Amino acid sequence: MWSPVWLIVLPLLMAFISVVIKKQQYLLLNLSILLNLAVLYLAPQGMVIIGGFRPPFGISLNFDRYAFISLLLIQVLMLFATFIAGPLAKKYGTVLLVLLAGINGMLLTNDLFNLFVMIEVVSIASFIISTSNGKFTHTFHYLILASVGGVFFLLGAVMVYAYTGTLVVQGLFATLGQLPNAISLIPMMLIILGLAVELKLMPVGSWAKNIYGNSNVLTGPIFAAVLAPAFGFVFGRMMGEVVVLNPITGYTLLFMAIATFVLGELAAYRQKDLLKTLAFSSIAQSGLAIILFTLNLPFAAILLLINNALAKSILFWVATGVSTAYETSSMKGLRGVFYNHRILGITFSIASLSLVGIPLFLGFYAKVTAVMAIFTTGLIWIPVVILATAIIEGAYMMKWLLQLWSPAKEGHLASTEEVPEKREALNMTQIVAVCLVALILFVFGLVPQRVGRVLSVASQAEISQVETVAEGGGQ
Amino acid sequence: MTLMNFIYGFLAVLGAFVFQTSLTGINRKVTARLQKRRGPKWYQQFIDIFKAFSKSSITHGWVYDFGAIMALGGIAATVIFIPVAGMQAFPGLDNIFVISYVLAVGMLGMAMSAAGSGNPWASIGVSRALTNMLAYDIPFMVVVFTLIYQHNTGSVSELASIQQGVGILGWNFFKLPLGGIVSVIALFGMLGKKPFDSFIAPAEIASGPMVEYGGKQLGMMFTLHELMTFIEVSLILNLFFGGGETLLIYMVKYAILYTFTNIVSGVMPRFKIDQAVTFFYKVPLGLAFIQGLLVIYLGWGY
Amino acid sequence: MIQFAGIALILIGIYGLMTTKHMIKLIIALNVLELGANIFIISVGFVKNGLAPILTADVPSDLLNFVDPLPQAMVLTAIVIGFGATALGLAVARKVYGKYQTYDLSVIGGEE
Amino acid sequence: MTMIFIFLGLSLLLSYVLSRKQPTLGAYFTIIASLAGLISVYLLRNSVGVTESFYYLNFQITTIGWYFAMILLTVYFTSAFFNPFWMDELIYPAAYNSLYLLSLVGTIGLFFAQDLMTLFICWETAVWSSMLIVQQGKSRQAAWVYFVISAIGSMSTLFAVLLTMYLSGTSEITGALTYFTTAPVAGALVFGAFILAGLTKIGIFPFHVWLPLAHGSAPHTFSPVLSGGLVKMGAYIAYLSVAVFPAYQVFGDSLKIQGVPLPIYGLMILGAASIVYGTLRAIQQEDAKRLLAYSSVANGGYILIGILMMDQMAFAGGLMHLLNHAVASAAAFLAIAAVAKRTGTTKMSELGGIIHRMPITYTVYLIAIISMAGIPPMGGFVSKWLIFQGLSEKGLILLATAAAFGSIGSYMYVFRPLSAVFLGQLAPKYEHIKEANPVMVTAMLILTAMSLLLGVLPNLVLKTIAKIQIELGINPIIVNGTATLTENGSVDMLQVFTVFGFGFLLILILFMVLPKSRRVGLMDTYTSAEFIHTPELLHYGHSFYAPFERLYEKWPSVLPLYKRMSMKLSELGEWAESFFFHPDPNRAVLWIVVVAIVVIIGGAQ
Repeated sequence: MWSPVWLIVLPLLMAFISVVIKKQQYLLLNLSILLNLAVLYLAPQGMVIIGGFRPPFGISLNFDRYAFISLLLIQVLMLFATFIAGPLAKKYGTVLLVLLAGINGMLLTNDLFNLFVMIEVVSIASFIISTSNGKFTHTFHYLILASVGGVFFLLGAVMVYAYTGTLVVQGLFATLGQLPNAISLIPMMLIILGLAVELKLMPVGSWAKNIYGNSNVLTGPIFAAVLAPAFGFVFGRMMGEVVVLNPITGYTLLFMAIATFVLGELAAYRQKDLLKTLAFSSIAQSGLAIILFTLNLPFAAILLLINNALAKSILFWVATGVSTAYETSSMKGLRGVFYNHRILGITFSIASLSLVGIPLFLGFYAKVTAVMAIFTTGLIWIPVVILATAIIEGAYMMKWLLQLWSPAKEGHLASTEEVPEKREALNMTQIVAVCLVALILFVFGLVPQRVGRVLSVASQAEISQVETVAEGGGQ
Repeated sequence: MTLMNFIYGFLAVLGAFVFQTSLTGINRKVTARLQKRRGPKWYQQFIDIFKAFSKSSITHGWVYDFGAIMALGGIAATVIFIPVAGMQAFPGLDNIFVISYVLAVGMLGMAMSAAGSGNPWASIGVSRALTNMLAYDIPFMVVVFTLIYQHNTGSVSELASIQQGVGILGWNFFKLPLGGIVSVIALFGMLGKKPFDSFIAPAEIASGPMVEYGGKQLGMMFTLHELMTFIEVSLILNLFFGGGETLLIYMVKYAILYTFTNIVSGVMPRFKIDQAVTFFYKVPLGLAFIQGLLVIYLGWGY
Repeated sequence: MIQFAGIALILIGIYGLMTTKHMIKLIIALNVLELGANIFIISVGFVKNGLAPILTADVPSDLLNFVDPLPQAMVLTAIVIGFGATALGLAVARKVYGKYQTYDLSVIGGEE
Repeated sequence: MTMIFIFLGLSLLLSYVLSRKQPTLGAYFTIIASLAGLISVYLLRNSVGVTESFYYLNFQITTIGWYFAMILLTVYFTSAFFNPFWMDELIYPAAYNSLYLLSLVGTIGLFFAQDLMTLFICWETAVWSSMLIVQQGKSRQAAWVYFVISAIGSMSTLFAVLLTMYLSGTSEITGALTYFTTAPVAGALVFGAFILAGLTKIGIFPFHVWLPLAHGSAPHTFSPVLSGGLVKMGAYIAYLSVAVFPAYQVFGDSLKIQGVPLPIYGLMILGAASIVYGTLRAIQQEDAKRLLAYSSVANGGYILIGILMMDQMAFAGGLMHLLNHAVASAAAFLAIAAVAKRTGTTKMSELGGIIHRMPITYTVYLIAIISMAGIPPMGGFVSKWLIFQGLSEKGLILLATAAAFGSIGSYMYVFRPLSAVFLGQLAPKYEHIKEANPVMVTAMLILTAMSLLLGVLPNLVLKTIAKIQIELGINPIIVNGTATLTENGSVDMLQVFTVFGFGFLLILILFMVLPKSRRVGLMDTYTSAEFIHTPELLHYGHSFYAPFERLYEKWPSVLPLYKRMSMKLSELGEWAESFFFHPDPNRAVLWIVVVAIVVIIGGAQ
């Protein structure tokens, strides 16, 4: 009865129903998320075989701790995102349901081709959601890139099938590892490239700048806090179960991820627009998560993804809310707005401090775990790069915090007269919701080790491939 | 610390004052002869000081008076610290840094008092005096560091007694000639003798810090100048010319050294204050460094 | 042989995607790319003179040269997805045209 | 000890709540909270060695930690007296009060940290909480520069901390750091990364840029804490990295200069550079707070050199200078703050003659600068004297020269506010100002009394320092009664003070005996026959050392270098954005192809 299949079927079903009864879209959306949460708790963990076909003939779902954690995160954030977006989410109710189904499918599936289908479902849903920004050329850009990425992924999957005769994700690396390097190289490259587009990896993730950078209260959190971690988790699964890296693909991926991280932060550093800053920050952070997955350090990567998802969602809610209310997202226009919105300001500060990795917040635990884990690979220069880049990240986040809090003219004490006239950014219930997420983030920061213990189980579930880039590169 | 110490201390201040003021009077004559004048009587300086003490005076507020008292008090205390021919009112307080920093109390008091008068000329004078101090003190300090390193003591009396007993060649001035030259040049700066007298030169800025003084405050400033001269000359004498085995030798050496600076100063032009800084940081500081490196790394001077 | 046709179409599609700035042409290029990919997939399961993988009475049970059905199933799905993306792309292109009266991205420039 | 943290944590919440109701009330509460902290830490003086854990933070009481904590608490406590009077100038008073206490918790925690992770957590807490306070001052940019420079230090500490924990397998400070006696190469790396944090926080050249900005524009009540207190966190890191971290063993094989290994000597040279640079820049300043900030740069140099020496004299001097500078600098900043409260400015050329209205504030400032310049009989003299003695004993002539330069140069810069703010002509607009409020005066007098006490009876502190030196296994400084003995000289400050008092008394008697002077106005001065009737025109407060400043006014400054670096980073970011994030889908597809080709070509080999 309680099968994880419901996680995919339920939203899809609701989506169809919602086409019929348009008025109840929003209700159906929330209902299905809540039901999903119930399913998540009640469904037994393990492999679920669909339709009686044993893999590799049929499709199976892998509902392990890893999937559980990621699904839980996504459902919770989706719930908050739709709730806070309010009217906008009502308008896109059906699409959001499809998106939810796609994401759940993506995270659950144990079949490479099925994964492709789910990725495409998610992509198409997110194209539609991104149109709510009102910038259609950007959506078009995203559409073209994501479709090309999808084709690449499909080709990669098919080549894997051609060489191995199976599409089952679990343990695929063992079979692929026996193939000669020259053969496994191309499908691996195609799969990674296909995912890289969605992961916003440099240089193929150029769509993210404008989609994130023009986001509204719905798209910002959906893209940054739901889609980004979802694809992050998928990538993690791929790295753990499928992808076999050789020095070339490994170092290319590592190099791309590091370049994304460093140059992304630098690009964020120069932005004078709040949403653009957050856009590049998301790009950079996704680079960091990929560095960790590439080095086969899933635990640190999962921590990072969760911290990012929570922090980014808050940042985007506050940023989009404020910038919509004040009709600008520029540094000048938003100077001192938090004087009017103390609570939003505090949540924004907590989120940004956590994002930067300041102690007493979850981000710090994530950063420490990441660096300590990288030390074990022996690549000491990567922590150096990460920490040096963290200075830049801290620099621009703090610059924004200072600008948003203090209305003062440079060289003068702040006075209340310089504060922009108060406008309503988010209503009371929305603020409460944002605070709840901030509270979750804050509490996680207070009990990092407990969070870590839960997550470490999840990271072990993602079958650990022994081979890492570091060892591969040593040859 | 007994009462005797304090009485000796008082006597030291008194003696230093009498000795140095007489010497100043004599040197006024010497300078006059250099300039083909007859010059005043040898006790003219006493007359000047006591006249000033007896005159009526004005004050510009409490800091003006307090500064003057602090200045003269600090300088008087410094005189007590100075070992003269092995004699000290308070044995063990003659560390060179203590002396040079207690001296600073007096200077600070004077500067405070002068600035407290509200006269901008005085402030300009103070600014120049402090700049001048920064100029001459650094080369001198380098030499002092070298001396302390070499003899492993910072006590002025010990440094003086080390030089005694082996004749004139035992003097640090001959053992460390570069350092000796630097200190004598620095002495000119300390005493405000030409070419380093721009901060008090009457022709420059209306007497500098002293511009606003009259009556007893002026008398105190004169006394201060005499005592300060005594401290500075004694310091160089003790450090580089072997101090004095007896009081008489000390006084003779002292008179020669002081008169020497006076004569040289009599034929010198005047540096602008920034020129003085540049000069001190080019020549004496360079020499002092060379001396220091020679002593520390090559062991010269042992 | 048929594989090379697929790869050639893929390359043509990519070439189109890299060179044209016309939105409709971009979508066409994307379709060419997807077509190439589909042909490539079909070629994976293709067996010369193979039989349909359908069990009927007159097919021996130890049949070896049957065509792999999985890639064909995949292509079906892929076509549907491609169709969806194309439709959405065209709709977006139409919206852009409504706003700027042109399909040429180089004329529109960077939309801020 | 845990109780202290819990108490302070609760009181920061309470002060927030109180301040929301009535800001002044919360501000008064900070005084009480910091006093309670001060007393309770003082009571820990005999429980050295006790370890306690609070959640995942571990603390241990050490003599040095106690010493540092006492310094910090003194500064926090006395500065807190000023808080109530600045509440109406801040736009987030509640945040100010609670962050004030939070940064206090962070710093105290740092000094008592037993393991590296606790150390880092406390460090960062203090940094960001104090940054958010600085932000409420006059300049956002200052707060930002402060954060960025601190972040450079923090991140390098984090690297050092994590690498140490990874290599040594323990996080307990002493155990982890002593591991490097056996691994000198990694040790050198860790040492470099670790000390960098100390350098940035003390404000050693070339990381000093944040001090004048942050100290100069922080709220007046927080500048004393920044300069007297938070800067000392860096000194603690410097201490850890040379005394607990076996720096002299790790660099045992390197080239030695007068017995000091070259890397440590290089750091000392940086200290010397900051003495010289800080002095020269302080002389140039027109704003009293910026001037004092640069003086903190210079004094930081002394502290660094002293601590790095790790010997009997200079080390003791360095540790003592910490306290002396904290007390003196806090007092000086508070005096300037008191003046700013009454006059509304800290620009020296706009002030003058304040002594006639605020004599107590003047006295406080005077004693503070006497100590800061290292003139007896104040505390600053003893510590500088010890450093001089130590340096000349080892023959480190270059460092000694810089130290002498800073010392004599300090006469120049400390005299400037004295002359331009307090002395000289009183402008008519300040005719009616009053002496600082009694609460503020109390705080200032506490610090003044401390300066004097430290100068006359340095043995009180030197005993604690000797204990620290014994724990470290170096020759302790010898204190005999009130006399301080070193290998190459001794001084008895009580005697010096007595003789000084004697001299002062003699002259006072002379002064009293002589005829009484007539009081005249300030404008009644010699003006070379000019007729000047406006006091402002007769006040010399601008470009005080013009001829001297002219000698180096063209020298390059460091801040533009950082600005250029920041600009280069922005440009790199802009390049990345325009190159990889072009809004043209063609280009993105091109990049996909390029990556694919690179991989295929690379894999084909």
